Amino acid sequence: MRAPGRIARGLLTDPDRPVGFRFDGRSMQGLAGDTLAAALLANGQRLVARSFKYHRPRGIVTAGPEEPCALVDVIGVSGREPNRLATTLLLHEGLVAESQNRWPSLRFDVLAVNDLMGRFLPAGFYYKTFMAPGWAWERLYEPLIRRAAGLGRLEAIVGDHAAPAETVHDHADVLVVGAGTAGLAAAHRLGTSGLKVMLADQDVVLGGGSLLDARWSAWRESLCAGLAGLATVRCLPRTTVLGAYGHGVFGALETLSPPEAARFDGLRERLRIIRARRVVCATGALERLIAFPGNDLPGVMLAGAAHQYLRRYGVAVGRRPVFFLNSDEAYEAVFALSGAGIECAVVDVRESSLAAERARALGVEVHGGAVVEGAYGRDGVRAVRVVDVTGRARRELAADCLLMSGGYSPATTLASQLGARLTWQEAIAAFTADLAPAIGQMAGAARGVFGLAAAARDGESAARTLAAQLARPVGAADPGVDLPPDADVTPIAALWEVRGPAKAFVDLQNDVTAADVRLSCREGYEHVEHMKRFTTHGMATDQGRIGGLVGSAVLAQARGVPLWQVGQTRPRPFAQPVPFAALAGGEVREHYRPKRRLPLHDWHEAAGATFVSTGLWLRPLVYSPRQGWEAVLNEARAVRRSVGITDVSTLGKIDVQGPDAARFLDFIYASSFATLAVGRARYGIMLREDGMLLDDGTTSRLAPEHFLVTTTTANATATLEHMEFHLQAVWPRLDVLLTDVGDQWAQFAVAGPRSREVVAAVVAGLELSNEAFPFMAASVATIAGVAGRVFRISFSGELAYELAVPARHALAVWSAVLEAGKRFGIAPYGLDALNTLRIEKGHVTAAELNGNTSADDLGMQRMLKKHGDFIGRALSQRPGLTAPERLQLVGVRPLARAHRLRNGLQLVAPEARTTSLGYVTSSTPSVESDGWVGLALVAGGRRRLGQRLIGTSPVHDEAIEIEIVSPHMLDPENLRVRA
Amino acid sequence: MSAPDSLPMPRATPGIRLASCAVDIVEIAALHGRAPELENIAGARGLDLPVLGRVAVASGQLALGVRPARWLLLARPAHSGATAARWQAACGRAGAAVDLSSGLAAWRLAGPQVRDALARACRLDLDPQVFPAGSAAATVMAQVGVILAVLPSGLLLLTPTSTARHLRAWLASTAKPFGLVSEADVTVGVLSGDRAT
Amino acid sequence: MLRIPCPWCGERDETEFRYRGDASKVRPAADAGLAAFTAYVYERDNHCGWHLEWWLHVGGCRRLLKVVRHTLSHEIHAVGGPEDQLSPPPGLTR
Amino acid sequence: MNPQPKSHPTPARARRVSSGRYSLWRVFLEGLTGQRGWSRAWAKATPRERYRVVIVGGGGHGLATAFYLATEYGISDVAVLEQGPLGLGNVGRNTTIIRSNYFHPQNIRFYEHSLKLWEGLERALNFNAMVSQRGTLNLFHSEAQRDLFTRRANMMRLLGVDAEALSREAVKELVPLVDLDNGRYPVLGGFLQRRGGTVRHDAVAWGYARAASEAGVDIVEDCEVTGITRDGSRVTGVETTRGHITADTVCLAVAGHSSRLAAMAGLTLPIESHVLQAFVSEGIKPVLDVVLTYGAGHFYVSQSDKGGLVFGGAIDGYNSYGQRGTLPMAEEVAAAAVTLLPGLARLKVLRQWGGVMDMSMDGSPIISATPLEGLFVNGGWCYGGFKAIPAGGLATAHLIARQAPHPLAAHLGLERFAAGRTVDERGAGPFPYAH
Ligand SMILES: Cc1cc2nc3c(=O)[nH]c(=O)nc-3n(C[C@H](O)[C@H](O)[C@H](O)COP(=O)(O)OP(=O)(O)OC[C@H]3O[C@@H](n4cnc5c(N)ncnc54)[C@H](O)[C@@H]3O)c2cc1C
Ligand SMILES: NC(=O)c1ccc[n+]([C@@H]2O[C@H](COP(=O)([O-])OP(=O)(O)OC[C@H]3O[C@@H](n4cnc5c(N)ncnc54)[C@H](O)[C@@H]3O)[C@@H](O)[C@H]2O)c1
Ligand SMILES: Cc1cc2nc3c(=O)[nH]c(=O)nc-3n(C[C@H](O)[C@H](O)[C@H](O)COP(=O)(O)O)c2cc1C
Ligand SMILES: [Zn+2]
Repeated sequence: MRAPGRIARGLLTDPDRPVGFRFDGRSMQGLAGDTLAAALLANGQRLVARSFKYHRPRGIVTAGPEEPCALVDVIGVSGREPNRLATTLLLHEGLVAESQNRWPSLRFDVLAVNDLMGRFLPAGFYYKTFMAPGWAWERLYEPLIRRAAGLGRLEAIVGDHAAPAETVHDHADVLVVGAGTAGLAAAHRLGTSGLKVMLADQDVVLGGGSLLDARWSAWRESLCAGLAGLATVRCLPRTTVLGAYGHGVFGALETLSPPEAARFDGLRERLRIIRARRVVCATGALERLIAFPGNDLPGVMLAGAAHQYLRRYGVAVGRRPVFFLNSDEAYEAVFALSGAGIECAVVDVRESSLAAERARALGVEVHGGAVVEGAYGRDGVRAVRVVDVTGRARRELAADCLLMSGGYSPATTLASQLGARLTWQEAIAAFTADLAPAIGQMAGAARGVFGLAAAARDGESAARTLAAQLARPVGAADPGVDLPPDADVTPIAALWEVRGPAKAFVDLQNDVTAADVRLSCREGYEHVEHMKRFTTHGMATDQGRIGGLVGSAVLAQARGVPLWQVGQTRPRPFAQPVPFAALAGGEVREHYRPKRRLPLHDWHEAAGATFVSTGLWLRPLVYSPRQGWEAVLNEARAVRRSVGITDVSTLGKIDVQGPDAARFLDFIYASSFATLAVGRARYGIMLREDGMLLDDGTTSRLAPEHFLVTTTTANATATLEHMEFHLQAVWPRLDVLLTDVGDQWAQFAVAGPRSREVVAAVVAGLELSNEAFPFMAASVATIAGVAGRVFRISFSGELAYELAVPARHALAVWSAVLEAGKRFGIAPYGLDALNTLRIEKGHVTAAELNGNTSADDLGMQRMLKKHGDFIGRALSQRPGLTAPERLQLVGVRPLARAHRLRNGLQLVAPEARTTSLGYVTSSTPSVESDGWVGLALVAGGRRRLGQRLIGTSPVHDEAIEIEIVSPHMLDPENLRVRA
Repeated sequence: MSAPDSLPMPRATPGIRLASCAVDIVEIAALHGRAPELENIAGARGLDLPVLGRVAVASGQLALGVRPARWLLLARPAHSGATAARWQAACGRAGAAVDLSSGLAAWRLAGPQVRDALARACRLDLDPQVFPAGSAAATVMAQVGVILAVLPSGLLLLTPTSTARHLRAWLASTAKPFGLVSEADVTVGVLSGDRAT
Repeated sequence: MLRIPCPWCGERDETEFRYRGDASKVRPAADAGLAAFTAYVYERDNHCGWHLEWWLHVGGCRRLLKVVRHTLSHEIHAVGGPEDQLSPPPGLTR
Repeated sequence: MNPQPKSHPTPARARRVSSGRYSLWRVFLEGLTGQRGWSRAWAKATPRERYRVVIVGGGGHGLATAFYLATEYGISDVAVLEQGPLGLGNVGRNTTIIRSNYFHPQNIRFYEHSLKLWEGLERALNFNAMVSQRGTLNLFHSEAQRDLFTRRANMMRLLGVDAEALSREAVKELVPLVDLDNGRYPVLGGFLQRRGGTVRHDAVAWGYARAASEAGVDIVEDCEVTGITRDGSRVTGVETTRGHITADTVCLAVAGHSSRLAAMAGLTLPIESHVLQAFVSEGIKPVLDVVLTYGAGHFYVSQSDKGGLVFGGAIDGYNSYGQRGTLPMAEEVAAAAVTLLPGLARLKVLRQWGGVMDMSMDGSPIISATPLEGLFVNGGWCYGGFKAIPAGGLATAHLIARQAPHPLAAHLGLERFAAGRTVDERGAGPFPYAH
């Protein structure tokens, strides 16, 4: 069964492959190769949408990505996808599409009353009303507005939707955007020169405007074949260049063809990031609408679109079209349609033209010197009223569609993003752009060179210019097919608007009328960017592609200035709306950030650890399925009572070598390292230049000119970069080599009163007695047969050692330690227990090193060297950083043992409960005593030891009494670590 | 009318073969102005240190230059730390040798579609014209640092061990359409400059 | 997106680098006094125009680069090492 | 030869015209009479030779300052000089979030005052800027983050500001689109400030401009300040593209351009200009009822009344005066979006742009006198100055009128940097690119 609108064989459609689909519940049939729009038109479905604001009936206006009206929801396995363009949506078997923004149905839409109320809803009316009563905006008006706004509905079936897309990185000498005759010729010529060329076109086939002209088939085929034979040229149909990002970088969206999508696991599109030395913008020109009353009726469409439907899909958009136009170029559609046996009438604002003569010769009725005053009909064009430009002679023409063309605007958005200035060209009534030579060339219609042959020649010449710039001789190869000559043309007569009493739209999607533009001007929103924002003109998904300049023209007229002075609004990426998924690429969900795994990750996992993400790392939090503090306290208790082992491989580790290593560390650290003996470790603090603490950690001297710095896990990257920066920028003369050895070394803390015995059992050749290997000793040693390092340092407050071995031996060594510790009941402990232990001991970590604490705040003022320069020295001495009322580190305990502490508790005085005196930074149930202990930063905290404050967490409805204590809550004399 | 379509076509045979290489890796770095000394030292041991951006293979060892005055040396695994210790001794006061055998994972990627697959993460131009055999570079893939080198037998990839599993999983998912298979260890081949079959 | 020509690695995407701010700032001598350090740490010319700045090539050679870049057009005029004396194109100091 | 397009022309008849009161009734009447009765929202003034106060910058803060000077402090001999058309700077390109959830108590008080002024804005201005208190929800993904937010929320509550802790389940209920276990950093919960929300950005500029104009302020567009004239350490006026203007007081409120203007007066500020990008999606029916921020990456999002999702991420991270977007940022933000809200995967992003912001060295704003007599600075707004427009304008007006800081903005003086009393919300240090 042939669809009524299908009158010929289309270039892209296959008459032997019918495709069934549904629109608004109605089953229809199209052909393989059809877009949804083509199939709908073939089936005589003209009404396809309701407009945004007035809910007016709308049809299909264009045949490409510039479509403002024919947006549909597509319902598929992955949910409901809104705002798909019927004009680019390829038909496939079983496609289900629904019209948008109407209720209960497309034909009977209740909100169409908005149209009747239109006079009360001009641009920006909402700024002037809905102000009273005060509560009503959020509760009444806004919800109503929000529900009315938006076009499609997004309903996702999560999971399927998150199928990752992919990003591909490309490199080329020249990117040619647009594969019309200009782009094809340019790409071919550049390709013959051996330059690496990418040719991208948003269309499913290459050819651009030449596809519409049968005379050009031979040339096109020859060029495409030529391109295919050039190894250095890549042709990317279905690829829209989304934006130009400077430095030769372009983003492009490639939609995969169905077979390729199948090969790529259902991947729908890929983002291409293209780096090119030069660009050729051969993006063609866009046909413009004309603002006249009723220019939004279904059946009113661009003339070029009708031409495309006929040629590409064999579909006649109507049987009695009236053309309304102002240029010879637009007659191409007239010739095509009448050539297909369709009876056409033309209304041309120009008195006469070469094209009109040619049309008349073909028997087309041409009304010269006339305009369309209005299009009429319910839900579709039935008739158009034509008036003589003098305004005298009026007549009505029967029509089932009105094909308008207000001229062509070169597609300059990429050029604008590349910094091109727009110049007004009276001859074509449009702006053109020029690229700086170092960036590339405009070519063809994009440069205002209309006509296929002229564009092809222009593309060639652009290619020659670029090849010369890039020092490549162009090849002589010729397609071997002559360029069909362009017809002579009569210039365009600018025509933007035909004024009348009814609504004439400049933005069909956002329902902006010419009257809205004038109102905007009257209210002072007369700069084109103000007008855009006030009326929302050009802010819809089509970004005003076909009506943008018309809005500017109406504004210019209202302001009484020439159009070039008004200009256009600024175009931005993206050239076509691009799905989140495509922009996101593959680095989503589990790949959103890399996971850093410990060398013993699998062991921890097998041991039942609950993992926690800290930064990029996955760390064992506790060796039990996470619930409650009991397991944590057991782990911590083992350390306090006997011995435990924990994986601290996440610490940053930086190898520092060279004759100036000690001097360098003395600059970097506020603490002194030059005096550190070989075989010893020292705890040090590092400041930022503004005097605040940056990081802390232990540094060991392994040899006179060899140090090993450890940093906190959180600051590992930042600290390395801080050191690299200062070494290279500030003290480049220091002869120091920094190497990141963070991943090289696995490091385990073996802690607890029995740790010496355990470590002794696995370490060979190292005497561990207090005398031989005292607190803060460091040495190389053989650990379980592996060359490693032993440090006697303690974060837990207990006698403890840290064993470092190359990560590939981590398991062997860890197992050996466990084995050796078996008789003491050694158990691994996780991050929670580690925290418990260090809080009790009063050791600080990221919660206290929060970027706003000074050495003085944390009671470390004595660690600042008295002599010599170091980063932060000068500014750390400012009174602001040492003022006694600053927040200082203290310990806190609830008075009632049964009360728990909570990080983020605010501390207030009982008599002034709204003034914060500080807050709890870290807290834990204690192993040593019952009840909780915590660390806090408290205003003038050191003077408050013994004071009682209220710890309050209003968000949890909690308030408890606490006591301020010294942060050194465990073994303040440090006897245990020195045991 | 059909467009010349040069997109990579996944094939039935795997486009990518990934093998890990068990190697010792040592980074040697020269102190100020002493790179020539290191070059001499290495030369004496049969290894011509390559210029920046290149890789050199000799006598079962491999040297990569991706940082000025620094080289990554790859060798057959020895007793823990022994390779590094040897180089440490050799460097003397001209520079430092740091063991990174456990810090970097080494893989060899081979197969007809390696470059296409890597173009999904790698921002460098891996076109053989631009990145020919013998090239080496440090860059970032899937947010992870990598060092790439073009060997006769394929592409050598070094990456920090803590994120190696992540990168591997990422590669596996991104390269799936091309077909990714794991191969047995190819250490020897890599170090001797074998051609992949 | 910036493409920064690293003298060691060649042209690379900005994502491989870590920005480290104004490179025209020179750390004062240790005894230069509070005012000098305050100016060093807090005051910035913040040119709209050619800007001398630091970039650390963390994703490549890990070298610190000095770059002359235009903060409006993003054009990169020169790239060098820390010791290089780089200046904006002649006649265009701002 | 082609005449080169130039910017906004000066209208011939630039005189003050009252746009009259806006109301539902008036909209109705105008509907009946073809919308003919509307006139300019604000008068397009031609600059006079002298003013008591010249405010440089016709963005949110400049216009609000002028409005409050005229209405609260009785000084209407004021001109706002804007280089182009007003309101196209950051006030016209931001993601419109208002909230008062800050760490520092002084900041909480300041932004809370702003929030209170927003709540009464349409009445104060007789202009509906669509202040929408739909709530701002900050998600957290780690215990450390939860602790920070707890501390912040508690501080807010102490100061009488609303804040609530939400469980995972409550988060899901409020925002069904959220994937709590998103594969990498599961959502552990959220903190909600119900009184936070959004405001229609352009309307803020227009509303203040109209009300200030109504109150006697001259709003001068297409008037770029090119120099600041001084007599010794006293500021005497400004050079502009429309001539010299004498003034007793000059106040800079030029956001991203603070350093350039300060340099004209010979001052160097603790500010760098950085670009923050924003994005908007195609319009769809409501799917998101709060302002949502991801805590494990740079992404935040709300849905505009028009139906588009408005979202953004972190600053580019290098000095920039180019209001453009970049591809890596688009990738990064979209990756976070798809990770947190996988249901957005098939939604399409429409447009991408950037705004130039004056990132201060501690990430907090500057409302301050300067070493030059008669010169004041309102700036350093970083990426959060939209929400501060009412309070910032009021505090700046106070500073100008009373020659003393407004009590709520006393902590925002320039002297804090040298003194080491910075107000660093994130603890990122004196690195504007890290705030
Ligand atoms: C993408 C983005 C998202 C943001 N999101 C938020 C958010 O969600 N919430 C929030 O609170 N804040 C946000 N901000 C920050 C906020 O927009 C700004 O902090 C705030 O708008 C700055 O104040 P302003 O409105 O006065 O600035 P602007 O509107 O930029 O005003 C400054 C004016 O000064 C003019 N000017 C400059 N130089 C001269 C001169 N020489 N002569 C005359 N005039 C001059 C400019 O043209 C401009 O109009 C965001 C910013 C951006 C860019
Ligand atoms: N729009 C019209 O109908 C119109 C008007 C006047 C002149 N012309 C024509 O001008 C043409 C001259 O040839 P031409 O090569 O300069 O233009 P063209 O219109 O033939 O080709 C431009 C091509 O660029 C593609 N394109 C545009 N933006 C793109 C983007 N961002 N990413 C990827 N592809 C993009 C289009 O799909 C199109 O194929 C002739 O076809 C002539 O008839 C056409
Ligand atoms: C809150 C908000 C919502 C926006 N919504 C839209 C929109 O729906 N459609 C659109 O085209 N642009 C929208 N924009 C972007 C503007 O068109 C414009 O890009 C932005 O204000 C910056 O101006 P510029 O691109 O002209 O420099 C929006 C901007 C903001 C701040
Ligand atoms: Zn580099």
